[in-house]
Amino acid sequence: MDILRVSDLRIGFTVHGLARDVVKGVGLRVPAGKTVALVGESGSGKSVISQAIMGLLPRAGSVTGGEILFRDPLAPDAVIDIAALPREGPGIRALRGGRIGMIFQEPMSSLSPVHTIGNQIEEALLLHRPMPKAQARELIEAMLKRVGFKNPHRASGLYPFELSGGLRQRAMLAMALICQPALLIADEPTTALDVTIQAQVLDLMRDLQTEMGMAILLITHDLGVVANMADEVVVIFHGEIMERGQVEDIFRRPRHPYLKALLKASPHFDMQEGERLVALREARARPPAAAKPAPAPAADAAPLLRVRNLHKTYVTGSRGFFGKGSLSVVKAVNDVGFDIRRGECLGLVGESGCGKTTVSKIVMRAVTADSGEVIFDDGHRRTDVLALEGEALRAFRPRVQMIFQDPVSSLSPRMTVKSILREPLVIHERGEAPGQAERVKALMQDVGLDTRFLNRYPHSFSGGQRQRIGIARALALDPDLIICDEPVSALDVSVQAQILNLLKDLQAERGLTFLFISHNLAVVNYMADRIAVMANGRIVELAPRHTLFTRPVHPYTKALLRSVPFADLDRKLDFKLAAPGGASDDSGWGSAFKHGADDRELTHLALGGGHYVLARPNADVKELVS
Amino acid sequence: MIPTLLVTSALIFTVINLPEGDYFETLAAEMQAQGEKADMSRIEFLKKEYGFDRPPVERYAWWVAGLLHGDMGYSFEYQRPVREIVGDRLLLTMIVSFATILFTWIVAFPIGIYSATHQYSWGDYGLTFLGLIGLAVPHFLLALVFMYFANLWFGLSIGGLVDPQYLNQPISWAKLRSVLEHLWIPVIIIGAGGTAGMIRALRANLLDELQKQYYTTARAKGLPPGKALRKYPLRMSLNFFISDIGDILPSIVSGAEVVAIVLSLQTTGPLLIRALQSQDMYLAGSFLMFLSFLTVIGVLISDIALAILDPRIRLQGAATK
Amino acid sequence: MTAEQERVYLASQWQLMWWKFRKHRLAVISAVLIFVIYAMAAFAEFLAPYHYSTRNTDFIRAPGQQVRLFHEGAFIGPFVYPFKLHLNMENLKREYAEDRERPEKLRFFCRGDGYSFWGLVPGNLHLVCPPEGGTFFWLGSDRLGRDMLSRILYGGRISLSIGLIGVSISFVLGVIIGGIAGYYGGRVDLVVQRIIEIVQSLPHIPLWLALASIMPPSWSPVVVYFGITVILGLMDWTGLARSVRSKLLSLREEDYVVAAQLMGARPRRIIALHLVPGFMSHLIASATITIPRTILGETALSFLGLGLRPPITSWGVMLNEAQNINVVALYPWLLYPVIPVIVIILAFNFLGDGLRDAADPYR
Amino acid sequence: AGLGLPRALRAAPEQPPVQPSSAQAPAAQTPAAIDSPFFADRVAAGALPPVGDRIPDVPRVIDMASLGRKAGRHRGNIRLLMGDQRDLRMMTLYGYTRLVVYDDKLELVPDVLESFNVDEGRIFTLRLRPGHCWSDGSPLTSEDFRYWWEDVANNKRLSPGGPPQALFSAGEPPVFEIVSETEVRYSWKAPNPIFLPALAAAQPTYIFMPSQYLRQFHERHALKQELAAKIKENRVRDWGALHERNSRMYRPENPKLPTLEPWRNTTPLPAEQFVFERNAYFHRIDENGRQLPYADEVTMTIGTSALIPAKAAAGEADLQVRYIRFDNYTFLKEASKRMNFEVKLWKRAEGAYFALLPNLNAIDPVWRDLNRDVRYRRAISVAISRTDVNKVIFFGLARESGNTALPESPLYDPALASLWIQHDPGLANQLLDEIGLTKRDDDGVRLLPDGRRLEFTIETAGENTEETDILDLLKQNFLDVGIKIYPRSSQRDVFRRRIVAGQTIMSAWAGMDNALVTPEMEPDALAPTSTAQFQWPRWGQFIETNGREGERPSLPEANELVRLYNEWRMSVTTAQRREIWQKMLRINAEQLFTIGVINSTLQPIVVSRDLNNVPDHGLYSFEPGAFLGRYMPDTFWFRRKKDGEG
Ligand SMILES: Nc1ncnc2c1ncn2[C@@H]1O[C@H](COP(=O)(O)OP(=O)(O)OP(=O)(O)O)[C@@H](O)[C@H]1O
Ligand SMILES: Nc1ncnc2c1ncn2[C@@H]1O[C@H](COP(=O)(O)OP(=O)(O)OP(=O)(O)O)[C@@H](O)[C@H]1O
Ligand SMILES: [Mg+2]
Ligand SMILES: [Mg+2]
Repeated sequence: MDILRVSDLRIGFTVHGLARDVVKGVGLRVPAGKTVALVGESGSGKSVISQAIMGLLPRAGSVTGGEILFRDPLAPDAVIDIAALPREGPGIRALRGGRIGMIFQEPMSSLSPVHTIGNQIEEALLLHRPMPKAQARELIEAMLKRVGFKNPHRASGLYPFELSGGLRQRAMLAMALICQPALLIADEPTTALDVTIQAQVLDLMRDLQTEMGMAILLITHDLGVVANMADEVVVIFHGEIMERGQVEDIFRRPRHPYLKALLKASPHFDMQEGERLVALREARARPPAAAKPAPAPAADAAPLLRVRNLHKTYVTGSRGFFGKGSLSVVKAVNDVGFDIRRGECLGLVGESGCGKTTVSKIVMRAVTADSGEVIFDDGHRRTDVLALEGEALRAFRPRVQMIFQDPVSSLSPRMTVKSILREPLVIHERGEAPGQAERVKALMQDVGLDTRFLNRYPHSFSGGQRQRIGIARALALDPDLIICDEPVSALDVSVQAQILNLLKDLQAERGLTFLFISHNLAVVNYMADRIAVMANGRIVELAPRHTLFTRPVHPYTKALLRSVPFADLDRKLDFKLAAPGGASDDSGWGSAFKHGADDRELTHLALGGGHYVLARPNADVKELVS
Repeated sequence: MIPTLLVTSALIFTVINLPEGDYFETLAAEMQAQGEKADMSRIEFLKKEYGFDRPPVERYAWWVAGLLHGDMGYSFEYQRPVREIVGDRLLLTMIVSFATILFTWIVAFPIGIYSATHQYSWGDYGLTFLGLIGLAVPHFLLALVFMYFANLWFGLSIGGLVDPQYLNQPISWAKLRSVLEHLWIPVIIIGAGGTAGMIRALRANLLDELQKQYYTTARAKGLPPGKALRKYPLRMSLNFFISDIGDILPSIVSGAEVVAIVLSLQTTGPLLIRALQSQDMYLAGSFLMFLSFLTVIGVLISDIALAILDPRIRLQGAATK
Repeated sequence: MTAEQERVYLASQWQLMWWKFRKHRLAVISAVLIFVIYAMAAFAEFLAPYHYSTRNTDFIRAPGQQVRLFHEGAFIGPFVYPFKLHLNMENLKREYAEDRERPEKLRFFCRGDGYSFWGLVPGNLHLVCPPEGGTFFWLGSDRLGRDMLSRILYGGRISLSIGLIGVSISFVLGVIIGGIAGYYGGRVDLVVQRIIEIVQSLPHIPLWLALASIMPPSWSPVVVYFGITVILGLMDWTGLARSVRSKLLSLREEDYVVAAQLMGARPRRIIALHLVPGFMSHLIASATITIPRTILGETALSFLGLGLRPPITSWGVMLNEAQNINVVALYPWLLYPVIPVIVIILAFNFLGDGLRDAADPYR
Repeated sequence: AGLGLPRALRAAPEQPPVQPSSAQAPAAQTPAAIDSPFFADRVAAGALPPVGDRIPDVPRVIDMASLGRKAGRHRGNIRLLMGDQRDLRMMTLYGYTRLVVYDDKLELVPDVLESFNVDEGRIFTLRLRPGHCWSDGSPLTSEDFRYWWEDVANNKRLSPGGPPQALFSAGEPPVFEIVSETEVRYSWKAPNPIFLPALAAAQPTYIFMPSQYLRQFHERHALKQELAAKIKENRVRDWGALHERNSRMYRPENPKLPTLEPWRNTTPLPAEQFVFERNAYFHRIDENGRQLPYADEVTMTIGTSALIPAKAAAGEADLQVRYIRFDNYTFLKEASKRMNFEVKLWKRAEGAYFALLPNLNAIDPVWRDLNRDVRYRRAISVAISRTDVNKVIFFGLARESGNTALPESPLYDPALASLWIQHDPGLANQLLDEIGLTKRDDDGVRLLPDGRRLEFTIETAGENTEETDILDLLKQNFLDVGIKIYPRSSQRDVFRRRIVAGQTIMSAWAGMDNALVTPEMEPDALAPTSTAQFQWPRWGQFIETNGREGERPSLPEANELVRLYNEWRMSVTTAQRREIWQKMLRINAEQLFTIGVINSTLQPIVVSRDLNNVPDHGLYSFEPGAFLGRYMPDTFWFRRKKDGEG
């Protein structure tokens, strides 16, 4: 029985009075108890389809044809055409949340900033399953626990802005799952999650599916996830279905060129040194905007960025206004230190919520560290970044740029893309107006966006498109160092390949340096020279890329590597491997990596070849490695 | 807070004393306008009696010292301690002001929400139009027209808040009833302008918030639009409204001065204006200080409310920076 | 790509807004109306049949004279019937009756009361003039026999200019000060808050009274009024500042603000380009509701013996003169200035709506 | 008719004391007193003595018939509307109970006094009515006079400036004697013609106080401890303030203060409505023996003055003159068709309802010299079209006249009233040319000798729109003779201050407050005598302060006026006084120190149709006669019961 059957769905948008078809006659079905993966290029209309199913199309959009038939397993005889229901009528409302759950693509901005997540989840629960509050509370905490919150009780009292990107996504998940809908639409549900949590969450979805026969429409870019989760796959390109079939058929016998390209474009661990990803399109080769004298500094020269002993704690908790309530202290960053050499790409991976964003924001001077030192040294001058003030800080800004994890909220909603991209140029008075316009166009092309989109506002873009705008903006000023916080999480593999190649080219051309934060280990593997692994606010292991992947030492790193889903039907992942509460739960770690009774601080032990691991100072190195 | 109040008190004192002359001169001028003769020696005598022969700084110190002890000074005109005079009118003033505020809210909120959710419907236009008329006609004129016709058609007594027979009675149920019967005119008149303003502001803010993703999320949970709206966008758009609370508190006490004069309401507003015009300076000054005290409190309350409303404000500093 | 598309894709943000605005019919009409009203005020000398201070003591408190086209069924062009005055000595009322016998034709583009256009160019050309030897009080006359229409036309000049200066001042101040407090937060906010508290608790009425008494009497009423509006503007920003501040306090936590900071944008730029636009709807709404307040603000001021005084004319002054039970009961045409006030307020509000929508990215 | 001089003042020393005049029946025929049912309960309960014991042995009998009124009955409540708490004093005016009063013929007759004697214009013997009581029942005796003279007027704390001016003659206070319990005598070395008028004034000089009541507040009489307790309780500084506060007879703010007026206040401050109740011990009765006042109560409701016409039109007042202006007439008249009241038109009795006052003490020398030039003042006067003003503002019902005595006054001289009031721009131009102001600028405005334009601000106190309207009318008149004026109004005290400081060149104000003058009245308004005279404030100040402040008058005519005034102060006979008055009036009319525009304007008065005895025509002025007081509201009575009354 198909729970959802979409046929010949057409959706159009009107922007500046120009109508445009975004979804052009899409048909798909979701059978009961099965998972259907919807994959496709960024901007191809996946989210729009899911919004249409929920009856939540944005104002500018409307269903121009086709039908969306929903058959509730509880009432299998009634078939409802969602497309024909009145927009805010009781009919559609009964479905939303209760029968059809939805996880929005951008978890970071989909939650109300002024309500605690507990409150927001509870609302959804009580709306569809009335029950006493206490019981609801329990259910919610149980659910929070299942999506990977370590301390569900505390978490339910937190506001979204107190959560890291991944935690927010998990809260969204909890909200969508709590009502146990018949159909779950998950739009990129795990982009912000590290692989161990991802495994855990996917496992949870699977469990619920088997428990209740829930059907899942899974929208994702991660072919690994597809391979591990989906029963059927639908491939969409530019609003049209390219291919559709059982997961076996799709992976083993791709027919459509796009699909083939897609499969090729995804980075994997078996890539050769220097091998290039095959993007569908390549970013236009272009001359560097500002030719830089790039005398490659000697390898032993001072690192471009030197970070030492960073500490940052947050005080959160369900606070009463006058300071009552349970306060808790989160050590978001705990004694973090690393170097990034000029022209190098340092990967930073780690559990979601372990403090990666915080570290990068400290380096960017967007967050004040409690203590620590950040030295930026371009070979000419040493800058103590944390001590910069006023005009000096402003002058320093363009040298380090950041790609934000949340592409929605980092773009001014009331500026057109053109203004957004031009802004850094205007601020730093780079060139005249026509020159700036040219540069803006070039940037758009670099990130694979149509220059015709320049006049649109951020909200009218797809998740991946927005992310690319963020990337383009970071590139605009030709910085020395770019901190990429999940730069490609919302991109399908083909566009991802294009972007990654672009970044690599830039690195090669101009000695650009990256701090590359990602949950996608394959991507990190492709990009990074060295990789730092973070857990619980600390760097637990740091090693050259190859070393790390071949000879991981720290149990957390090992768990991480174990949890990577491969886009290979033969290497299916055992979701149960991920420890409950995440692999960062040190109870499962060897004693050498934990605080012992002797109260001695853990230190970074050098294992040689630039390989460090966080362990007890007296631990035996050999033992660790073996 | 204390420094603020000190600065304010100094400013108020200066402002009140800015016009040349003093109560006694005004008194003399007024008597003369009446054809009466002012006995200058008597006026000199009174001046001395109330310390007007001493430098203003000294009087200021005196006054502030009194205030600190809760002594609001003495009214020349009423020949009674300020506290008693104001106290007498306070209750009535607060009734009027509360009623006005309630009226404003009760009318403005539903209409504002309606206008925002039904943007450009006939209802939106019609209500906007009505509200703006309330804004466009000067208060007194509205008052006069209202009163004239209320009297012509319904035989209501012109102006005033109670039937004359209750004027000097202590507050009683009957009196309260009479107050309620008369309340609607001033309430509508005073409320008209504010209501229109609030409707417009609420509508504008709501229109913005309705676009936010979190509202979509709420709807995706299956919340009925009304409920979703109240819980999410409305709360966010209340920001402007909450930050105005600082104004509400003092205005509850002072009433709408000018309208009150026109309608001859026995509220504190006319008292204040009268005191200012006749330079009855302790009455005016102390009452004004009372108002600024309330402003300060109001601002505090509004800050607290803002912080409750929006955790980002509450947790600022601690959280991100 | 069609030409139309091409045009859209190349347009600037302002152009886009303009196109959007143009589609808002009511707003466009309002804008035109506002323009027309301003133009009328600007050319009051020419448009008004009389000079605003011309008195006709034989026609005191005359009701409006209808402009007619047909006399006894025959079309003879725009004309009026002259008034016959009857003094009712019983209740001391001037009663006017139309003399249906003698149609008096209006004159157009004619020489009439002399004026000095904008106080600069002397002239006497009028669009309409009263009939030769007759009167033309289309909207009636006031207690000194002055033409209401002319006074309304002239009155708009002050109401629509000086009053708005106050709004602009308080607006600019409110946004800037509130913006700074909201953006910086912390100690700056604390200081600004205290200043706001002080200014806010400085009562307006005594200040007005005080000002009235210290303004040198040799100043012309216009200058005095101008001074008062400016000072009012300087006092009146606190409410707006507080709402701007509180809104910015939450907005500044958004990532896009951080992003702008990381780009090295100066606070001024961030406030103006990133934060304030997010607050535009509220600003526009509060601007459009402040305008009527300032136009009418005079009436409150005059009540306290401040504000404009005759012979200077403004809508507020006229309404102030009409605030009188006699007028309400007997001479309702003296209330006509309410109409332009309502019209201009509605127009400003609908214009505001249009602007809001034009700036709204979601529409 | 019958404008005879008050007999008292014609009196030779030997003549019998002045007895109540025409309006009063001979004392011998005093009818038996009739009490108001209002007190029936209290009398029955023994809380009040019967009316016969309450009125004086010789009450003042008002003969309604001879006044052209009807005797009435006790009943009702007269509702008044007022704009301000200070209007409480209106009740003291409307009550108009004084030792001596002006009667309907402007003669001074005894009222509270049974009779009085004047010898040589300097010895005054006042006789009280035996058995006359204050409203609390305590007797009114010569002790009350003594208390005032010794314990109040001559007490340093209570009267730091000494006794009031009216008690000085040639700079000397009187000798005060108690002749008997009901008789007191004041004697001066020189004549004191202002003494009796001061006692009869609308705002009288009180020379007695309810001593029995006030003693408790007086340092000399009260027990120290009790006094201290009272001071504390009332939160006043000392006993002086306490006494002062409790002893205001003019403004009946203190309900406990005994009074002699027809109604006594029962409501303490502050209140929105003051209820006055009949004075049980009032000393007047009608010819039938009914104790006055007829109306048992008066309620005074305080509200916004601007609303009073509207409220009156809604029938909320039974008797309303105050705050009703001429331009409300039409509205009220129309309303009276629906409501139970009528509107009468009385006449106002100022010398000029509107006058221009050139400031002879302006600091700008050029303007000052111009203002002092009589030709200039005359030019101003004849430039004005008074007919226009009358027609436009007053329906032609007022009188175009200079600022001088009204026809109703025995001193009226039609020639003076019409001197220099013709509208004659030619003459005005001629006069101005004569002065030498011949040069004009392009606008036709004349130029001053120093080249400035002959343009100036005429300031008003912004009391009403009529002032501005009149000025607006005058503006054109003046422009016709090459003078440009700017009307400007400011607040009353600012206005006053600027004039005194000489910053104002010309002001607009009313003319003589009292134009119903008799020779017995002080001609102070006609000569520089006070700072409050806006045509010569500094000269007035000079005279007022005996040369300590201000400037010595420098115009011969002004000095002549001062001289005449001083002569009047020493005069003994009416004939002398009349002659002085006439001279002063003439000088004023010729010199135009104040340029009157219009007088005898009409004053609407709203009277309930049920209220009897309110004259159809009357003169409305503060002085003489205390607005309504001279028409004795205590004789007004209600024809029938009002709704809602028991
Ligand atoms: N509100 C909107 N107004 C106009 N165009 C829109 C709007 N929302 C989406 N679009 C356009 O519709 C197309 C499909 O968007 P959609 O969000 O469905 O893409 P997607 O497949 O989810 O991509 P991604 O993987 O990047 O999230 C995009 O080209 C986008 O620009
Ligand atoms: N403003 C804040 N107030 C309180 N706690 C915060 C705040 N921001 C972050 N945290 C907490 O700090 C920790 C680290 O957050 P951070 O955003 O650096 O994680 P992250 O490594 O970027 O995770 P993710 O990969 O999920 O984005 C989290 O536990 C988060 O809850
Ligand atoms: Mg999407
Ligand atoms: Mg993060």
